[in-house]
Amino acid sequence: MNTGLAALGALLIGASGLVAACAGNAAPALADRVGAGVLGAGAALAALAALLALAGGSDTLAGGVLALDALSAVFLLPVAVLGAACACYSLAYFPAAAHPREAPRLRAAFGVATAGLIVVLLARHSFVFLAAWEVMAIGGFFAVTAEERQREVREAGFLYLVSTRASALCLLALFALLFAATGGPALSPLAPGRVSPALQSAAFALALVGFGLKAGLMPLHVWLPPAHAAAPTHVSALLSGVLIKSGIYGIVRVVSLLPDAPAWWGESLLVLGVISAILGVALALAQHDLKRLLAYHSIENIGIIALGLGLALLARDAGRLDVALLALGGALLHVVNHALFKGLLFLGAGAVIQQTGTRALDALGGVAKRMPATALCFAVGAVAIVGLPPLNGFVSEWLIYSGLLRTIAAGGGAVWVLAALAAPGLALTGGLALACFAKVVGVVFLGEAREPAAQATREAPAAMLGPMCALALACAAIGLGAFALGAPLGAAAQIALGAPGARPDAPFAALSLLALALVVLAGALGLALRWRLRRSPRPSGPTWDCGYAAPSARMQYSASSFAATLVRAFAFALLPRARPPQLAAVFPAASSFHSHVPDAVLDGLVLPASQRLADLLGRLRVLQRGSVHAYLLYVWIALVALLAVSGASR
Amino acid sequence: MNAADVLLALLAPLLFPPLLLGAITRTKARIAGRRGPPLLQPYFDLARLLRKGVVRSRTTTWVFLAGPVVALASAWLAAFMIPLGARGALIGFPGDLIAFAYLLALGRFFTIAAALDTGSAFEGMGAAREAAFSCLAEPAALFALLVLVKLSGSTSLGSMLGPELPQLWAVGAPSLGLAAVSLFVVLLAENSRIPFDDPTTHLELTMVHEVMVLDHSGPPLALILYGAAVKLFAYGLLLVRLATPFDVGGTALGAAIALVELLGLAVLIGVVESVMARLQLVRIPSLLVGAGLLSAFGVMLLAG
Amino acid sequence: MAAWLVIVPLGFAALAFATRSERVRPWLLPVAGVVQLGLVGLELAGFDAGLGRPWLGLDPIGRLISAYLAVLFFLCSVYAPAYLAQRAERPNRVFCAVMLVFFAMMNLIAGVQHLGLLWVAVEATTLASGPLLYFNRNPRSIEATWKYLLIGSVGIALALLGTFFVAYAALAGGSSTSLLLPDMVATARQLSLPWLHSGFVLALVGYGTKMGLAPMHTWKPDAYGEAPGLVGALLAGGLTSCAFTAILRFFQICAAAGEAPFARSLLLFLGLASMVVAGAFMVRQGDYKRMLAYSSVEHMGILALGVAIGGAAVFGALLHLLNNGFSKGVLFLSAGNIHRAFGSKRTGDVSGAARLLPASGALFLAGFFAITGTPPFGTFVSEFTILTAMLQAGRYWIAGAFLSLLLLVFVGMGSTVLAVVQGDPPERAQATPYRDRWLSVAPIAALLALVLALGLWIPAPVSELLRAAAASLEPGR
Amino acid sequence: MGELLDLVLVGVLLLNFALLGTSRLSAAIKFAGIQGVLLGVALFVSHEQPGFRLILLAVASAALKGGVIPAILLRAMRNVSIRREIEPFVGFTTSLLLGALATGLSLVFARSLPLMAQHAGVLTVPASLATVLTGFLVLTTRRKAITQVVGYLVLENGIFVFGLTLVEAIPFLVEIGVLLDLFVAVFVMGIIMDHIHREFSSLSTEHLTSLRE
Repeated sequence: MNTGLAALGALLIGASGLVAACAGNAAPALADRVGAGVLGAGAALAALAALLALAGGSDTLAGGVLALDALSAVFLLPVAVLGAACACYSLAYFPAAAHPREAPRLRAAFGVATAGLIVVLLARHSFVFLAAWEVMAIGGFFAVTAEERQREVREAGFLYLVSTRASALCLLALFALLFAATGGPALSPLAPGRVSPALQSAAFALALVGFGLKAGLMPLHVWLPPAHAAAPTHVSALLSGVLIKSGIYGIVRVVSLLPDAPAWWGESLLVLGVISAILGVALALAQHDLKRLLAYHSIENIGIIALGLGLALLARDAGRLDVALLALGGALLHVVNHALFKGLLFLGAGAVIQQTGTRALDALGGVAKRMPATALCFAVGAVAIVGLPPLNGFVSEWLIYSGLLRTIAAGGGAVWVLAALAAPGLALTGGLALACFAKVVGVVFLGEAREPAAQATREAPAAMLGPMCALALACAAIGLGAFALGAPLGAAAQIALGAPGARPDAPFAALSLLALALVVLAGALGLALRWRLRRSPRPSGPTWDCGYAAPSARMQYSASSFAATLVRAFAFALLPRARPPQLAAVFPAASSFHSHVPDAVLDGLVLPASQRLADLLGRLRVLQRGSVHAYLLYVWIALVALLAVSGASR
Repeated sequence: MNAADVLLALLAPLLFPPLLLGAITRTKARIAGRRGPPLLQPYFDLARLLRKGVVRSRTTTWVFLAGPVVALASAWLAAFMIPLGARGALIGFPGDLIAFAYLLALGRFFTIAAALDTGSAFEGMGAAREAAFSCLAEPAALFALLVLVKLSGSTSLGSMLGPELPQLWAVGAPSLGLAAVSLFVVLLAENSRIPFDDPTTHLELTMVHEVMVLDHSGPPLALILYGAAVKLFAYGLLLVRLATPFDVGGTALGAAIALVELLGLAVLIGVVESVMARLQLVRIPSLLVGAGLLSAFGVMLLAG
Repeated sequence: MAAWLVIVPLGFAALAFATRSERVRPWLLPVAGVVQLGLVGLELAGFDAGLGRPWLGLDPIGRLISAYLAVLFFLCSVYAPAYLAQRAERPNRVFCAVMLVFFAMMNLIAGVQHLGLLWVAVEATTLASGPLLYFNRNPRSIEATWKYLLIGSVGIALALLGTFFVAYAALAGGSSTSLLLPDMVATARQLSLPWLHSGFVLALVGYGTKMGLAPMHTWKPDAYGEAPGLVGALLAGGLTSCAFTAILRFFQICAAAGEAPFARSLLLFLGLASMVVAGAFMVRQGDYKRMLAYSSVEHMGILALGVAIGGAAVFGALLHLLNNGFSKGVLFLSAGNIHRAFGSKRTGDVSGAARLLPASGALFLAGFFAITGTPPFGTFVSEFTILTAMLQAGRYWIAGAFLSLLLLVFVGMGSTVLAVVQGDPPERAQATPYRDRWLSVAPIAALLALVLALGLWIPAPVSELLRAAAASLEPGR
Repeated sequence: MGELLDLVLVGVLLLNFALLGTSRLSAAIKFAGIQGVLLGVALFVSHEQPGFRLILLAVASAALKGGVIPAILLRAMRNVSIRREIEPFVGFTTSLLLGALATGLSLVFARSLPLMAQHAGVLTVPASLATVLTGFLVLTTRRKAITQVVGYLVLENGIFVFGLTLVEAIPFLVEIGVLLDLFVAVFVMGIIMDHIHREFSSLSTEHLTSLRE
């Protein structure tokens, strides 16, 4: 019944674009509303199903081809929430009236991709899974390339398409392997010892690459930043918020199918996670483009999630079920949280971009004064993503941390060393994320606009503010309502770990109380200050600039300069490129400073390598020069060669 | 712990911190051969500031005021997590050391935001430095705490620093020693003391923390100074408890001893500030990384 | 029944040749298509006039191929009038008549049971398709036709020698031979192996030339590049499949003689070679019709690979034959429309097809996704089946190569296709007369629907046909 | 009869060399024609008591290969009034050497295959293979389109020679079909050559290299 609900929801969401089209492109506004409405209805159904499933009502549909259990539900819930939020947001952000040609296609692609994602979460049959996966990927492709008039968008789209196909081929191999091993397409847990360990490891490796490509684990992340930068912002929100999580879901699901996991699975996940987390956030810190910055933060958060997953696997092998539950619970909760606050951040960024017309951090500034509500929502998202109390990010990171700490406290073995390195790594990640988002909030929303053109004009419309506020409230709710999380997280984690009845033993109530205390204390202090300052004059006079006569907005600390120290500290990994100003004469001419941090993997490895390969293959073209004599010669060479082979085989 | 202890644990973080600032200033003055301001001068300053009016820049928003408030609130909560003496942490639960670190991080986040809110190049500079240095300080602190976690097998500050701390010293003295040293370095860095930052300098270009609050005045500035003191108190309490692990039984007595030790720490800081020069900014990261490696080494000693 | 499947189109060919009106003539093609569909329906229903036995007759493979050909030809023939109306400047009498002869000969290949006659039929298709290729009557098409005829004929000649060798193998083996497939299969055990091996190699190279397996594929890009999209669809969908059938005939004999492993090793080699060559030449391919030709080479490679792996892969290969044919139909016909509208087949001059020709552009893109094995299209199912069989057979390296080549092909093809479909159309294109019409798009959509249907659900009779045909290629099972 | 057949086949082999050696286009065409006629004779002499259908087939093939097709080619040659020389990629001596090599190889290859008793002593199989290879040589080393047709013709002749070994096996209809196909092929090629000449005013295949990567 729940599964049916979810499937119905998926159906509605997938059809939303079509329905809207039927509503008619003659009345674009109407079509927008109808599309969003249908999608919203489907999302509501899906969300309801997810909640029911989390409450313990897992069931199957169509003879087990589709099924909805707590594990799927944890991933399904944010899909529904964020999907609806983005659909509503698009009413004002990407209306058909403004984009008569693109909007209907985008609407359809958006719905199809979301529906495909939902079916991926429900599928228990390899063909259905792969089909839904590909539908999701292709729908995502069309959503990303909605504005394919721009060359940059086309290139990003192609990169996305190629990497998604690479991942799909890995999954094809993976499921073919399972099919060959089990003799059936059903995705049901293997009996221990049924399949050889080597084969299981091969399957896991394929899953790691295939799903890792989709999730954006370093170094498989190359497609992610360009695609997020190119896509319309609400699509970026969906991509980064939930779509890439399908990769995480896949890894968890596959691991839950394979009974006996050797240690290296968990170790590789943990190490990849730490690398992704640290390098992801370091690269984010170095970005000049608001959306690329957020995209790199997705890589960081995926890394944190992978870290939790790996720890959970290792702990399960070591028989520390409590640690495994903490780590996996944290990872799963972080999946939900990241969907909420990253969605929120992208939507906020979209509002800013729409108002100011630029994504360049070094042009922005002072947005908060014209868009206070947007600024508040974005700030909430920032605090949440940095993992600070009292918001949701803190809870999930806390769970993963305490998993690590318990491992360390227990001591012994390779796990201990990894954990002892991962915990400070996570701390470093947290510090860098703090620096990065302090920078974003400060540079975009506070101070003054650095370019006059980038001056925000007015607050975002209600259709965009509404979803942002909803997401911000959700972040706060999870942060304050942590006490309610134990049961659902346990329900989901025990499926992945195959440990029925277990639930993470964490002082969720204490976390709630702490958050509450913080809110109350800060609130009280704030009110007291308000009261004290009630009679003090309105803001007056310029900022004290230490005696400098004519301060201008251009003199503010820019995003790049804010990050400079840390970027230099991580130069060994980021390989920044800077063009310093040339001061030649006594009275030097006007000069400029330019800095840029390339993506080491994409610009340093993937693109050159593919160029090289293409050139190499190009060499073969001399074989096809148009001479019919040569062609006939090939025929004879083939003949003689095959005859020789067959003669030799005798 | 009984009502009196609770009251003590509640009041100490509220009332005691400014005294530390006073002690430090006094020590430095004495070493410099001056008499220096009275020990209670910080309290007077706070009272004066609270009575003053406020001048705010046109550039600023609500964030400008939120900064001091959140910083102080989070610093208080953090301070409540450290036991006064062997026992008697007001807040304590498994894994609270993470909460401790993240509360202080929250304060930092808002302080930085408030600084950037003014749109001043200098405050931006300070904010950038604050962010960068704390990034490096945090892993160092965590490594130091990991030593305690490994030895005590617990993840709650209250029990890690609790009565059985002496036994831990008996087991892992070298590691704990290294941890204590690196914690001291972190303390100096996080509370912007020499050699990392000179609270009394007048050259904005070299400031870290002070330059971030240039535009604050009146009550908000008071909150900032007070919050900084509370933060120093929290770190100091953690450090003295780690460094002097003995347990005298009774909560109140233990608390009293701890506070005295804190004053001692303040004097020590004063001495350090008087005998050392401020580091070049570019050299600071390496010092923090060094501290981190120190405590990491401490952890590695416990491997296996 | 096989005889009628050949005679009826020939009759229509004569009719088309006799018809005077240029505008009426093209409509004979769909009529013939419908009639053929009816005949095939009767045949599948079990009705059989035993004319032409024992030389003609439909075994499972023949039944499958003739049914497939009827469907493919019908949809192409529905497209034909719209196309020929576009090309009113050209007389289409020869075109229509020869196309029907060509179709008849393909049916003969499907229905023939005699190896000698099989050869005659294949050579006849070569000769009949010559005028079709030459429809455009420009230097480039002359060159393409010349190369096609010469290479094709030489290849076919080798196939004839191969046929003779196999016949001699029977004599040398001490048994008489009639070159009738059933007898050959029945007496295969007595065949003299050296002659059989050499004969199979010759037939493989000969018919492989026709099928377009690398390295005998060289005529393909030229021919497919210059032929009208309609002809391209019939060549890439129909003729290659017929050549594959011819190879399957010889494979049947080899398998019956217990020499399947030998034949498989050769097929495996040629299959991988074809995929490699196709992938290499598709990268940075600036001409989207030549790109389709290389894609055809690739999929011929996949067919060979499927038979080479054996087991479930044979089923997969036969299914892939249908999927590939229909997808190729989609691609060639929509590419033809795009070519008409933009007046060029260089990606440099063509962009924004989705804007200028919403339907054809979308179908071209969809065809790309279909041919690259994207679920839920049928190609995915067939490729999945082949891959699974590879893994079950423990041929992991081959599976790895297979997948990486699929990726390479996807990259190469994708960049070209997207360059054609995305972006803004150039100004010149606005001037050209062609825009999407109902008749020039609906057949393509129908073909696409077929591929999709094969992916979602294979009807019982079809899967029965496939299974029977696969079984006849797997004597062991 | 074996000796007689061998005699004919030796003639066929000699004609191969003549073909490779000659520099005159018309000569090459005529040699191919004569070879065709010899094949008819060979078919006739390869059996003790040739039946009616054998005779018919012999006559038909002799007529086609020795009469019709050379006529077509010569006419085409005259129409396009091309230069009468064969323009080879490799010189005539080299071609001859290659031809000799090919003949030798085919002898070896034929020996490696288990021949039936009645063919063991006879030249049939080697001659056929040698002729096939000669046809291949002409196809790949001669520049003019028309010479390539000649090469194709020789190739077919070689296969036909092999056909001598299994006249019983191959039905009459198929033989006729083969001949018909050959005829149509040459006919169509003739038409195409005509067009080639009209477009490029030359039959050299060098103009036919515009389709390339």
